[in-house]
Amino acid sequence: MSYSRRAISKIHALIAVVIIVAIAVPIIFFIYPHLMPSPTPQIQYKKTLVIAIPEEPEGLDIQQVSWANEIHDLIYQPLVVFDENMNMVCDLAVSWEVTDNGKSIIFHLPQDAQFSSGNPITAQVIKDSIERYRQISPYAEDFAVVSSIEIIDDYTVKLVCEEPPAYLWAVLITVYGAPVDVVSARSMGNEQFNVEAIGSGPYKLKEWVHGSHIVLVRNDKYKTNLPFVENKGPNPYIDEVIIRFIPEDLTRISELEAGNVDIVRGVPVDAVSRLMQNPDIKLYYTLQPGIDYIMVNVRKPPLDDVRVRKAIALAVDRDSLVQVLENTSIPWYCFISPSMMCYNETIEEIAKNTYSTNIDEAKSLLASAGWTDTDGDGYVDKDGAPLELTLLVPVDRPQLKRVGPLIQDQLKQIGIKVNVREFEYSYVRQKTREWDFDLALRAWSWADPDILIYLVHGTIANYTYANPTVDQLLEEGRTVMDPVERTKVYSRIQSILLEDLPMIPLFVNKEYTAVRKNVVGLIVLPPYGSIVINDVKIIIGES
Amino acid sequence: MYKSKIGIMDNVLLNARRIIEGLRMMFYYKMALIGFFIVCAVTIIAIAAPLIALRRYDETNVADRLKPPSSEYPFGTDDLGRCIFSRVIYGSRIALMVGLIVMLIEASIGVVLGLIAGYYGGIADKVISAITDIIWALPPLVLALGIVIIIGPGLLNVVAAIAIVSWPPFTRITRAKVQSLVNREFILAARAIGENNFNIIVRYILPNVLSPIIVLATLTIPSAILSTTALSFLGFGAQPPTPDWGAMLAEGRDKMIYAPWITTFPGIFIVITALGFNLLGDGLRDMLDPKLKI
Amino acid sequence: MEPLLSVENLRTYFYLSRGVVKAVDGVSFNIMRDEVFSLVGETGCGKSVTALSILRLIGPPGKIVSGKVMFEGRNLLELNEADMRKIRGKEIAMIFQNPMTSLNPILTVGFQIGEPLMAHFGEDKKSAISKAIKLIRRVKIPDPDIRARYYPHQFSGGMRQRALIAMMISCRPKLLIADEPTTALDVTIQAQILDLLMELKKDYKTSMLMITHDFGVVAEMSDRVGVMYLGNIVEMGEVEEVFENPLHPYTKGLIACLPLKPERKKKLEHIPGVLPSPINPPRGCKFHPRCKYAMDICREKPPETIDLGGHIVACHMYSR
Amino acid sequence: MAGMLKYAVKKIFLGIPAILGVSIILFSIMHMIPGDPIVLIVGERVDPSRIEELREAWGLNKPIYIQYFYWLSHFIQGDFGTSIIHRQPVSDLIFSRLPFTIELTLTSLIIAYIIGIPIGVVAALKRGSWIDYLAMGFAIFFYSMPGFWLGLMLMLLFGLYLKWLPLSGYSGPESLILPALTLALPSIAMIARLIRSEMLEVLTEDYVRTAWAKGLPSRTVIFRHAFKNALIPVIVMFFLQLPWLIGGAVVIETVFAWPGMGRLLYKSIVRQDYPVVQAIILIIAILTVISNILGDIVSAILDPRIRLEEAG
Amino acid sequence: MNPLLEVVNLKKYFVHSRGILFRKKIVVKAVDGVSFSINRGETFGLVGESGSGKTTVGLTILMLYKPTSGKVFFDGMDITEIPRRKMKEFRRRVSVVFQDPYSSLNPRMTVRQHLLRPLKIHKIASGEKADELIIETLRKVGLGVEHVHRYPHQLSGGQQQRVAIARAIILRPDLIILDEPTSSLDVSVRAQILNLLLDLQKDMGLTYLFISHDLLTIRHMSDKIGVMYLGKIVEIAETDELFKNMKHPYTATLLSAAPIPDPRRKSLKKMIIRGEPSSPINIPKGCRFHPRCPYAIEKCSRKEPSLVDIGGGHVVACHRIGEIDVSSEARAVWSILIGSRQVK
Repeated sequence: MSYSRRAISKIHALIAVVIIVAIAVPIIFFIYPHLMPSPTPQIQYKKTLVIAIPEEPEGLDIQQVSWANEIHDLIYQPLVVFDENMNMVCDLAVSWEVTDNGKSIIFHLPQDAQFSSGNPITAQVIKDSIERYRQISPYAEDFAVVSSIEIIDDYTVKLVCEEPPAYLWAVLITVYGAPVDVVSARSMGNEQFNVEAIGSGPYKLKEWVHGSHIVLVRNDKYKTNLPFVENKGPNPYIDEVIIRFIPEDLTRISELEAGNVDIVRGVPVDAVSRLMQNPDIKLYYTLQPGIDYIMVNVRKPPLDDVRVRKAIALAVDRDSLVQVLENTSIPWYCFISPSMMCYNETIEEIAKNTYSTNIDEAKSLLASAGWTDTDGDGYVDKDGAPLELTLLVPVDRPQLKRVGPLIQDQLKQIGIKVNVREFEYSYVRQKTREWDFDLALRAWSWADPDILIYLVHGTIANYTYANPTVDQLLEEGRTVMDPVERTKVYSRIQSILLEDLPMIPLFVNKEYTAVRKNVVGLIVLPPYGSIVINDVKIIIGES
Repeated sequence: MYKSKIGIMDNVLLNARRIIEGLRMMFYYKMALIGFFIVCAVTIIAIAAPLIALRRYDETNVADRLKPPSSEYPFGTDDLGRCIFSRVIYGSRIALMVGLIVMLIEASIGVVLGLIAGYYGGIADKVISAITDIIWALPPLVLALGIVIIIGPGLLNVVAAIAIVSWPPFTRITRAKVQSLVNREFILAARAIGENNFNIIVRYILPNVLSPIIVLATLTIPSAILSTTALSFLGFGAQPPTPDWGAMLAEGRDKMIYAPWITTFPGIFIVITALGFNLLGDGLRDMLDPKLKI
Repeated sequence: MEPLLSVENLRTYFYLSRGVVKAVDGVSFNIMRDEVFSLVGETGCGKSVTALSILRLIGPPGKIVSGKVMFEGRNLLELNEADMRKIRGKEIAMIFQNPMTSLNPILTVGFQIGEPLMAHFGEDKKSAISKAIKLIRRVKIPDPDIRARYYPHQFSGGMRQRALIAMMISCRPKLLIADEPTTALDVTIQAQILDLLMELKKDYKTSMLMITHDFGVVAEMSDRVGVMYLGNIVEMGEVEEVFENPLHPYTKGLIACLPLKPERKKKLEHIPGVLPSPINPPRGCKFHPRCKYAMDICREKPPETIDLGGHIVACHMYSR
Repeated sequence: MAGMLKYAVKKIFLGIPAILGVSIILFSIMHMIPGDPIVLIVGERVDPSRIEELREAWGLNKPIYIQYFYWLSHFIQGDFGTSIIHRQPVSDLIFSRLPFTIELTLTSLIIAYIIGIPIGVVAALKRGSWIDYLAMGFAIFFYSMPGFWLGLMLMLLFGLYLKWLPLSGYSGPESLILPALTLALPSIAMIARLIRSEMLEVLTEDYVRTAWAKGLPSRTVIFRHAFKNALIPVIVMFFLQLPWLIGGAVVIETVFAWPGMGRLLYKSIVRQDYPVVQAIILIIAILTVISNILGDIVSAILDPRIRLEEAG
Repeated sequence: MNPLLEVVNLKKYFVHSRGILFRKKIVVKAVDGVSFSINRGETFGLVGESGSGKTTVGLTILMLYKPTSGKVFFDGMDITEIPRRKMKEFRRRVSVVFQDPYSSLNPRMTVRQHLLRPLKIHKIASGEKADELIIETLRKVGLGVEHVHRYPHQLSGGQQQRVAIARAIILRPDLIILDEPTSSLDVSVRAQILNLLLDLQKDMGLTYLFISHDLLTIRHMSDKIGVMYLGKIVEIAETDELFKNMKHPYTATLLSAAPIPDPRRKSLKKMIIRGEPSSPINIPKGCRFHPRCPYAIEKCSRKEPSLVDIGGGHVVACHRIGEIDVSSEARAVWSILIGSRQVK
């Protein structure tokens, strides 16, 4: 306005100053300390190990959660574990033996073992711990085979089973089988114990900032019998372990690259090649103890026709899929991966020969099932209806989410129209459980082939596939203790499944752990990539 | 509609003059003009997408994956070897469709409720206002997420979910405007000549509340586009291989460092499109009702 | 005698997107000391814009294009903003039409009345408010001590107008511009306010510029009157003279069309036609399309102002 | 002030039906989501019979309305129930995150107001000038940007490349800057828009013209007479926005690994953790009622018209 | 002869809840017992200041507000309780013209649409016939075909008011309620509209209820005048009788206070009454006018006077009729006015 122009320009100046101050002051205020050679960095490197994981754990009580993660690995100590070559070795236990024709397992405990709370670990505790698991864990059935637990003496416990518990080992070597401080759990109550769980692992809970991080401190009462670690007691080099929950992949990796995090779990596919080139970073990987696969609704036409299923298996170009996954996976054709027990290389060879990509054969299989492209629209049809399938894709499984559209495009080449529908993984599983699907991308991670009983057993699994022979073999597999014989059983199952194709294997993922170079002595154990930090030291000053 | 013979030319001239006047106003408000041109450009791209695009938007080519921009692939390729340029071009259709459908649903729910609440007042007003307040108080993104989970994924469902949770501004604006109108003399006059409530709402009130609604509707389009982007980020966006910009941005974000072109181009298109509609909306508000509080 | 305020050939234009509105298009008049001068005219004739132009309160898109506003020997249009600010409220004060909206709703009435004192005499808040209380008493608002602490919405329309008057006379201005001071008020209140204004005028020896469309107000209040039509003064003179002996056809028409005939329900005289658009005013005399005496020259040439012994008229009928 | 208190209590009581409504609607919506939280959370190797056992153990096999009343009666007693996924008290999950959420929300709102208000005021005073265009254009630019993209770019720029600020998580006040800024930048446009239109309106008010005519300095006119009046609705808006932002920061919280409630709410919806979702939404609804009351009280304090209406 | 319109003890109270924090009910007694009647072909003037309730009377007669109590008889039927079907008939026969012509027209409708709506609603005409009727009506109010497709903002104030009048007469009503039809118009236009209204009344035999705050305009237009103060009528009389022989102090005040466009008025003393009208929320006890009345005695604050017929249909509500002579002063003003000079 004419009568106030000068005044307004003064106001402008004022307002401009306000804006500049509003932006600059916080920046200067907060940045200034960073510009100075500050002697107190926020995260201490020497004695504190920082691990970034994608999601916050549901809880800390291994007997209540449905997914175990790194934190449980550090808090709990299984009786026995697999070493790097998947041989069973002692962790908490001093030794073990199998008796009664394989129907009983006896564990010998060290005499001075304690939980981090100071409560002793005795045979009674082991028994109570397993009993508690059978009461409250979602996986209570894991110990169903155990008919009774006998306390032989204070430091000897015997698990008596109805039949040889071949698949029980798979539980015992994980943290799920680790003893929990039942005495404390009882006095705290289950809810509280889930927040402040006590185990006998190398670290114990100090603080849990919900949604942000968990701080673990060294458990001074820790002792182990692991043969492959040098340090059998508390690690004097790492006082604290901070486990941060960083859901966004890019953020997590950036934190590692920026040096704010020492170890990253759940390395996204896209970051692998980049991290390999980073001289400050080391990558470890373990092979997924399981496979990523397409689950097929074998009860729903036209997928009830095995020819259609085979055509799909033949049309999928696993090499392309893996290429798209930056070669962080291995193309896979059979149902048991190398990091699982009872893996049989021959079956994989046969499967690979049978189901290597072959578009022509796939098309002829479709044609023999009556599906041909009569109207020239690029899609095959039968009785005037095009072959149209819905593919459920889990959004929270990065590998599967990424290959979804590619599989869609590959199936298009043999004339199958695929509609991709993306859901959370748990929802995909629910849909498949309700038989409300055509094709679904799924995956599992479990080292024992007994997992198949939950996927293809006609009554237990409750999926669409049911084959009495397979059911019988699956039940037999549970009881065969001899590894060679057991492998034979599962090889037979695989052969049948390869014929019936209720699942179409796609690939096995390499599961990466990215670690900064100055973190030395880290051991990443198969099959689940659990981290052992007994010997870890973080050297600062080294580039 | 029957038009009086006398004065038809007059009428035509009159309307032509109004349109010219509108465009001239637009030139006067430079922001609106910029917005208008951007919106026109995006619309043209959307209509002519098959002519502009170089490939099918869902064509994968694993051999050519993650190629940086080149003459063959002007915007590069993504991790499945799809041409980002073609996807971005087709994406303009998705973006416009999302914006328009959300806007239409929101406007129809919001305006109807607003008209009822504002015109009838009393209990109808209280109930509608309470519902509006409640819905508006809840975090819209999270609510939309819940609805998407119920009705299942897919672009149309996403669109519906966004619309269902974000109509309250329409109701509020309409209601406030209607309330300022109901006791105006021309409404009284209409009642005095015997107009019924329906006709009063439709013929007398609605045309007069239109200008803030148009402004709000224009501003709704970019926010709808941005909301789908946010849902894509959370993993509930358009289903592949739909070339939705938000989904492209969300899926490519892990490669922002070493393959930035995957996200840059869809991102730029989102920003430009949203900016265009926002500028247009803001400009329209300046033209139609500078004191409008949206 | 030297006039207190002399407006010479003032032009204020509004630059709209549709075109230029020449709201004030060459207006000249004088206001003597202790005189009440009225500008009267219908909506859109530019009388308010003239008043606002004197105080330079025209915001964009309006602009004072040319002319002079001489006040005590100084041309207000050439003063810088700071000097102009010293004139506003202190030397020349202005009361606006709508008392309901002319007071800031979130400040107390006492404070607002005291504000000019703070701005012009550097008084502190306390003494300004205590003086404000006196002023409130002066404009005959009961309980001034309490009312000073009231907010505008607690006042009735008449009281607000009194408060505005108090505010505007607080610095004892030499000229008070009253822009339709009573239009928004009821008849009985209007009489009170006009009465108050006249009383204050006498007490403070203030000159007044009265802007109104109401011939009644003009007749009651003013010494001299100027009649405006579309940005021009068409007739100006002593009130009695203009009322008894209107010269310009427009003035004649306005006075004749008042419903004051002895016989009721008879047709009134009226000025035919409608006010032309201010963007495209008629060529020549702007009144000619509605004038029953229009001659050819009226269509061609704008009339000169003719001084007939203090009675000034702008009409070709009186040109020699 | 006693009156205010009385009013606040009354208003909260009046808010109860609305809050109940929200909770009932929400409870039904949550149960309309196809699927079963237990099936959703447990892994692959679980026996179907075990699912039934758990459902019964966790009280999920009862009719919805019984579940609802059970939940409600506990909620009223301050027991928010147990999270289905986390098997922990919901109150622990929420109240450990609430401070972070409020910190982030408040900071971003304050930043947005500090930057947005001057921009809006300048734009209004200089309406139609290049400053107006520039200021509003700048504000609208950020408003037009997908939030997570902006956040990731800020994070990469200031955290990874320049190393000026912490990338993510919470490690002291400086880690607040990036998420708060990401949340604030788009809001600036909203606030600038609002204050601009308020200023435009106030500047044309008669009392502003009166203030000019009094010969007050421009500073006084613009601040005391125009800006103060324009600010009232903007400040009231502040309180109305507060609850809205609390649950609305899911995306930003995810990007910056911020330990706020948005992320928890999101996860809980996706995984159908009814007790958590219910509790968070109810808290937001209660916060809404409270901030509405605060907004009313503040507007009464700022605006004598409302204040005196209530008193008289 | 039955009067065309008869209003009996009409009351209209508005109940508002005020306050954001503490809601309280406030009763505004806008019309508090008003009775009058209008004969066919006659103009009844209702005069009063703002807040006197005169507009509310008009809108309540139109049944745009539901009366709180009282009766309104139109052509013998009680319209406060007529069925919907009859209501439509009533709407056809009674129409209204408001004060502000711009706000009484829908900004988004053309002149033609404004005039077509009543024809459509009452199924009077459509198509070409309707257009003929529209043009004929427009001619009657002094507008031409060139205005048919204009929007209100493209018309001047006077033209807008002509459109409003055209809308009011297109159904050939019996009664038109004119609510300050000229007070927002400029002087030169006001005369045009008043002339038009007089012409139409003569041509179409219309009955007017003319509401205004301007005694001079209302005198010019009306046959009979009612003066309202705070929701009640204080005086009713034939126009000439009222102006010659006004009895109520308020009526006299109104005339005396009005600015008279004649410099000679300066010499006469004005009757300026103190104070401002009380609010219709808080109506004073006794005579509503007593706090401002220069003639008030103790009784006035106690007892509310009722309307008394002092002969010839002249009714006044004042305790001091006969004791005081308010009209001497008014007559002086009046003589100046009526002796209006001739314009040369």
